[in-house]
Amino acid sequence: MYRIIQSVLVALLLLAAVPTGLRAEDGLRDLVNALGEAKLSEVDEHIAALAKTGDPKVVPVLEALGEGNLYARKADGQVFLTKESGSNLTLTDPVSGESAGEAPKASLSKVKVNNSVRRAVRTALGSLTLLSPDRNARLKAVQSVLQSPNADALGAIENALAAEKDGEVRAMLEQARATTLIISDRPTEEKKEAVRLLKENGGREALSILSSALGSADETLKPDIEAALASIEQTQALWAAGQNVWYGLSLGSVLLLAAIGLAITFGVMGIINMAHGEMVMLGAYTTFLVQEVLRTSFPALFDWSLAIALPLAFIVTGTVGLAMERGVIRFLYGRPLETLLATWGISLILQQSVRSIFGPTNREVGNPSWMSGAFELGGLTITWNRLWIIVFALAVFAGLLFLLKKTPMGLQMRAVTQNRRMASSMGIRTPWVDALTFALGSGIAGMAGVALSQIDNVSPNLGQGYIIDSFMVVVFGGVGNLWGTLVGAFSLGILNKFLEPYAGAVLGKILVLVLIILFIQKRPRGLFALKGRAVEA
Amino acid sequence: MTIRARVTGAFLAAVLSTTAFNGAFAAEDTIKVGILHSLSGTMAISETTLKDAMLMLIEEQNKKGGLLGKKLEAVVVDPASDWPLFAEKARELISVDKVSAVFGCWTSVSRKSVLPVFEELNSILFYPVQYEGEESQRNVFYTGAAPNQQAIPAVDYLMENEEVERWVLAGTDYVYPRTTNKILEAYLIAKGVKPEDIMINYTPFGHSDWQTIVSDIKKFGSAGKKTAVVSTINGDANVPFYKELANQGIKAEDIPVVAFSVGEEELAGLDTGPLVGHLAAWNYFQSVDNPTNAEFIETWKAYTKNDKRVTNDPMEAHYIGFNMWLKAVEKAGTTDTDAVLDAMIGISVPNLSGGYSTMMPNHHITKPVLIGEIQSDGQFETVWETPGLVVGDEWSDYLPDSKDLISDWRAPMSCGNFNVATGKCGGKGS
Amino acid sequence: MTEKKPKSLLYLDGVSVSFDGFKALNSLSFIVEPGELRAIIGPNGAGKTTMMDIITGKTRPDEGEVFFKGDIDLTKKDEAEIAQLGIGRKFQKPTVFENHTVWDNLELALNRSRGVFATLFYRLTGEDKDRIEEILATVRLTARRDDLAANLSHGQKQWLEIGMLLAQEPELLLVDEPVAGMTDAETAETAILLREIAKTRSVVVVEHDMGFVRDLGVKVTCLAEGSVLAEGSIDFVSNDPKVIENYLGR
Amino acid sequence: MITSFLVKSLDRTIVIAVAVLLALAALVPALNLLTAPDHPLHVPTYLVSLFGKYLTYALLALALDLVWGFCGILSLGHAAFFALGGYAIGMYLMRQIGARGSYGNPLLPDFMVFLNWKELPWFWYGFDMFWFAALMVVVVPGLLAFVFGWFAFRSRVNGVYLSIITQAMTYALLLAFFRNDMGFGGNNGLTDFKDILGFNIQADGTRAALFAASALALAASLVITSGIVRSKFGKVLVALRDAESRTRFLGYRVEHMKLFAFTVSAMMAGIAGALYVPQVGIINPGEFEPGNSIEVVIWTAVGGRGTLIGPIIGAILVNGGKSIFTAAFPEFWLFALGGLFVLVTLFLPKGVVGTARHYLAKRRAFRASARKENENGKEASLPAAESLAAE
Repeated sequence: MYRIIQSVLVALLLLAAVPTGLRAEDGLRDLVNALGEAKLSEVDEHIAALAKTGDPKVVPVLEALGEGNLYARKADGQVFLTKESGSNLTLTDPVSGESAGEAPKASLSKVKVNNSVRRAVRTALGSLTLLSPDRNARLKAVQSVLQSPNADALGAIENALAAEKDGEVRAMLEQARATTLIISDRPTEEKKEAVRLLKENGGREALSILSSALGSADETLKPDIEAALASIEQTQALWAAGQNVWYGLSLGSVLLLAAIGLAITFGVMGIINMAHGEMVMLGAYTTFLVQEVLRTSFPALFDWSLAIALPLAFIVTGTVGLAMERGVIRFLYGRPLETLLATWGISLILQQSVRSIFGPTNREVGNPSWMSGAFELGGLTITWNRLWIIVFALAVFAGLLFLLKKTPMGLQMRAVTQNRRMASSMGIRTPWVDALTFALGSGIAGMAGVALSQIDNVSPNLGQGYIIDSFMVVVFGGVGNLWGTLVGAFSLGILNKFLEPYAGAVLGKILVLVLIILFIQKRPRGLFALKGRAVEA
Repeated sequence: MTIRARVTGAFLAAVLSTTAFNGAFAAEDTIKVGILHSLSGTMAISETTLKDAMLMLIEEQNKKGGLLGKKLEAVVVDPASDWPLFAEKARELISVDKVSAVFGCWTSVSRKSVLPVFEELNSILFYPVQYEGEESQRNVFYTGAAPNQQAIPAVDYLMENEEVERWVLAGTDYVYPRTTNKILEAYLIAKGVKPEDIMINYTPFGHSDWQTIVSDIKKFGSAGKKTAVVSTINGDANVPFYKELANQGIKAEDIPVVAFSVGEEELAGLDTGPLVGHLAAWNYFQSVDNPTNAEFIETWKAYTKNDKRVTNDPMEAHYIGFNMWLKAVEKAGTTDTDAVLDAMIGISVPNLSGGYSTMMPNHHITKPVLIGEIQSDGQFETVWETPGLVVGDEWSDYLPDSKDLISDWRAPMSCGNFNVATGKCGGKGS
Repeated sequence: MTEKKPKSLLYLDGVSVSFDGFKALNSLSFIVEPGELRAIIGPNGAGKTTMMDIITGKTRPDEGEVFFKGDIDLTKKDEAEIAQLGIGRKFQKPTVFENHTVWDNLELALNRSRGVFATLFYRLTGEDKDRIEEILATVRLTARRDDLAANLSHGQKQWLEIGMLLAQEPELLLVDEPVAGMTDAETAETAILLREIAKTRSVVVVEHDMGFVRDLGVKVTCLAEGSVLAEGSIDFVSNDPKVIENYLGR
Repeated sequence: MITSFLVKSLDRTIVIAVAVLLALAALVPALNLLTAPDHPLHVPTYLVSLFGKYLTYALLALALDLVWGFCGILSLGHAAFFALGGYAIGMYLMRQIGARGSYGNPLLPDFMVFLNWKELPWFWYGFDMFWFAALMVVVVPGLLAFVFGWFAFRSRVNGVYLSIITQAMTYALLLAFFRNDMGFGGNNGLTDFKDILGFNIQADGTRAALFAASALALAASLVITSGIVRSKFGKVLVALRDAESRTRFLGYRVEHMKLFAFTVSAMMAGIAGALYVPQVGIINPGEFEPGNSIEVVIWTAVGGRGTLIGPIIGAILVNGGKSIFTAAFPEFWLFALGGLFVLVTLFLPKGVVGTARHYLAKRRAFRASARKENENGKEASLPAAESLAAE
């Protein structure tokens, strides 16, 4: 999306550039070429000089600079906009905008950028595109002005404000004006007004700008700023509690995903499945493979990679689970502790297989665009990937619940786990049901792996990190009870996140473990234990 | 009973026969080199590459005719990320396989675990990873960076070029981050940074839920002063950390993160698009442009038959260490430990960043320090470089108890922890 | 309740307990006199086993009083304490220690000090030996004394369990369906055995087998839906219309 | 009383095992120290410390067998007791370094000096005395097991719930010991030991002595465990393992029985850890790793749970295999190890020793029944029962 806007914008600007005189062009070319010779520390000044020309042709040059696509020809010091094409670079003349052919990489040298250059580019671009005819470009411009406020830009902002019609952009411009005004040399009265505006809008950026202004503010302004700071901090503190709940929910959803497959294989079937984590890992590697294929063959489908990976992961890990059940576990029913040993052995084999096939290092699994970034909800920062993972975890849970409670397959599964002999004598093919149940649990673990690949390492060790937590969740919630797993996961998640700010990440985790141990003393069969006369033999 | 006795007997026989089996090899005329890197367990992720790098170096050397007219032979074992097993395997390499030198270890704890073994059996270890310093041992050569070859230049860079005034020191809770952060804290305070402008945070190994900490960093960074994060977060936890940074929208232009444990290998598991501009400090980057490095990268890609394999700093450290050892053995004319230990000091070999590295009397080497910014292709671009070479400083000048210590393994001092204030050698005779 | 507490061996009054909303016992009152042999009948789910659970401390009642020997409050004690007080219990399903020999099963059950160190340094005395031999003879298992309990037949396991209860020397014996799965001959012999046992102690038998109950010829209590439906001789109870409707008639 | 306890503990198997251990304790050090390195019977120091390590593992597995094999408590946290014993002796060894550390600080261990600790934490006091450290080796794991068990057994936490909370316990300890603020050296743990009771810890003589001590400790523990499981108390343990509520209704305080066994087992694990640390030269939080505890379970299972001798053999077999495979097939040894676990559970559910015994008992039963037929069907008790009941 952004790319499209950008190219439209460039085209528009190039059209607008046609009538400008040739002499200006020469000056511009010199300025651009100067970038190629400048040292890193001098680039900032050149950018400022370029921005001062106000020439719209500067925009693509600066953008290319910021993205590291500006190269100087070694032979004559000419600077070009470039685009990768194989081992060559396609050159575009920065002033005329015309193609300048291709050149091998070795004949060009990159115009170096670092963070401060990128910052300067952002500031310059911000004030240059404030008057752009494209609404989204203006919005982006205001945002970058807000991110790196600069007193020099105040004039440009006020000009833009005068011309702006769009409500949202206007509101942001107002805030940008207030932000820049505070650090400018305008009279105190105007500043007071700006402080008031910032106080109303609140937010982290306001906090940042106000506290930096506090040092240089004069005596009459100081109390205003301090009051504003106090009020913003207060609301921030309130939001922080909400943020904690969100983090807790998010951690809980990760725990739920990791544990839900185990709730089937361990909770329902009673198999102490130490290879559960490896099923999660296999799911994550499936995602990696899917993305790898898409990246090389169908790059356009990349955003669909997770949707494609989900059923595949289910099938892959379900099949592995099926093979495990038929090959090993079915001989061990009624000996739960021995399943622990066998599955531990299997987990070692699976880990080492993955290590041999894919190598021991992390594999890159990208976030599709709809899972990248964050949005603000009031004072909450909500990242898309976490949000989708919560949604996904709940969907998996609901689906599983439906499968178990409402379908004939689920009925058979429950029948077999409750009374194998009775079920068998009623004509249910118990071995088949066992195998399918185990495959289902494994398949769900694989789907969890697809989601977890979005936030964690994809490495052979992935599963190890989740296995203990998963067992804790299932046991804490109550073995054999899906709702217990749900409540267990979310309460452990939230508890952990509320302890973390006070006790730190490590102590917080220790405390949670100790609380689980104590809780089991109170309720030896977990949160949602099945009560009843359950006569012991 | 009889069966039991038979089983035990068979087992003893098995152990002895492997011993004999290994012994048989020693009869052939090769020089053995031990490779002690985890190939399984949590550290396999980092160490396996180093094993491959060593095998490649040894193969290349054999193509050039070996050493002292003999072929080199690599002995690979798997200490499985299990620290006591490191000690056992080190002992096995030295006393059973009779290797002439060992290249190995990654974590500090694995090094600490094998130290007594190398000391007792008098052999040589090359340790290729950046570490916390505070150690200098007669039988160990430290080819990775000491804190002053990585952390301090990085902080200097941020202070001067990015005008950072507020610092988050985030690390995994173990000795390397702890020590490095102690040193940095002392250094920053000496440079006039106020204690309230330093936030220190530790997380457990493999920490994967970074939401709270990243938002704390954001909060800490909104106090109106330029803020930077100095990360000593350990390998595994980095991927979720950077993913969270990217998603919460912390850009390098606003709050740059400089890392000491993130190299090309770690970035290979990440989409670096949103991370452009975050920094790392190393003594080598794959992107360094010079003929030696180009040749090295080419050989590596050919050896691994993988065009996408990356190189990294610890590999370079092994490259330097291995070449130094070759030169020292040639100079000494023997692989005898004492002779090689003497010959090592002062040996100078080309490094991959376009200069020469020299083994100093403190068993640390000279290195350039490079600061690189992450690029969207998973590589680093050098944005700053120390003007000259930096000598590894094993005993930090910024820790009160270690500032008086020096180390010099040349005769007559031959001491790893000489106290200049008391004029005594600390742990000598142990 | 006009009866005075001190007289009775076991005294339950107004005992109620419910599981997840289901009332297993509903204000149950019940008295056993010293030396009495009592049979309890009732349909499935009448609360027979739950009543035993409450007497032996396995389940705590929601409300009500349970006293042993007049003034010992059983609701405050756990299984082991209650067993040491002299209440023995036989389960519905024969429960013996299958990995121990018949002899060891009885040795474990013997009424001796049961502390950690007492058992650790326990030595089999002549007296204990005689006692075990005696019980073995009583339950007709002398020939199989060195066999693993796992290898006994179903009926033999039932008897071994009764033997273990004898070794325990309880004052009150609770027996849950002792003849389930037994042959007729075994059933008759079991009735004789129980009557013999009841000479020296109180016994409460829960049983479905009406023939067996008739053989015992003792006072019968019929439970239904968690409370007492009728009490008296077998003929009296089996002619009670409520009992017929609830239990026998079906 | 005690003598009868001990006499009862010695059956043929145990006598042989103890004799083997005693012989090893004398012979291995002798062959290591008194023969020349090129002598055909020379035992290299490398093997002495390797086997010394195996013996401590065997002791740990034996400790687990007491609670798992005989009492049915599957502890997934036994490595924690082992590690605590190790830390106790490690702290003593640290204090023995004294002023010989890098910084020459007479009181503080090196890792505290460079992290700017100013004084010794209170819990380090006393560890400069060997008797105190030796006491702590059993007291700390014993106390932890006692407190943990007291709560858990009283609340009747059973089966897999108990297993999981023991795992939570060792995991919590792992995280706690990783914290540098705890004052146990964080991830690096305690290393760089110099001497023990005044003897250089790296000297061949010390290593041989530690080997002998490990063999003796194992022999003694074997006698004690055997005594426990053969006493009436042991019979109660098996009884409660198989039918817990039956045992309760017989009047036994099941929680006290379990608590005693669990605590004794933890103390034995602590002793194993204390012998392990000086032989490997390091103790660090990695020993608390939940995976380690699972491995102990596997050694026990491979050897045969509930057989006393089995866990010892299992520990030596699996670890010996690990030592050989990690050197012989560094890339593929995990396949071998994983495969071994699967195969053992599938085909040797009673473990090596259990299966062998089962087979022997069957053969004897067959012979006996053949004899019985020869003697024209006189009543004879099943010999199989005797040998099985002996466990």
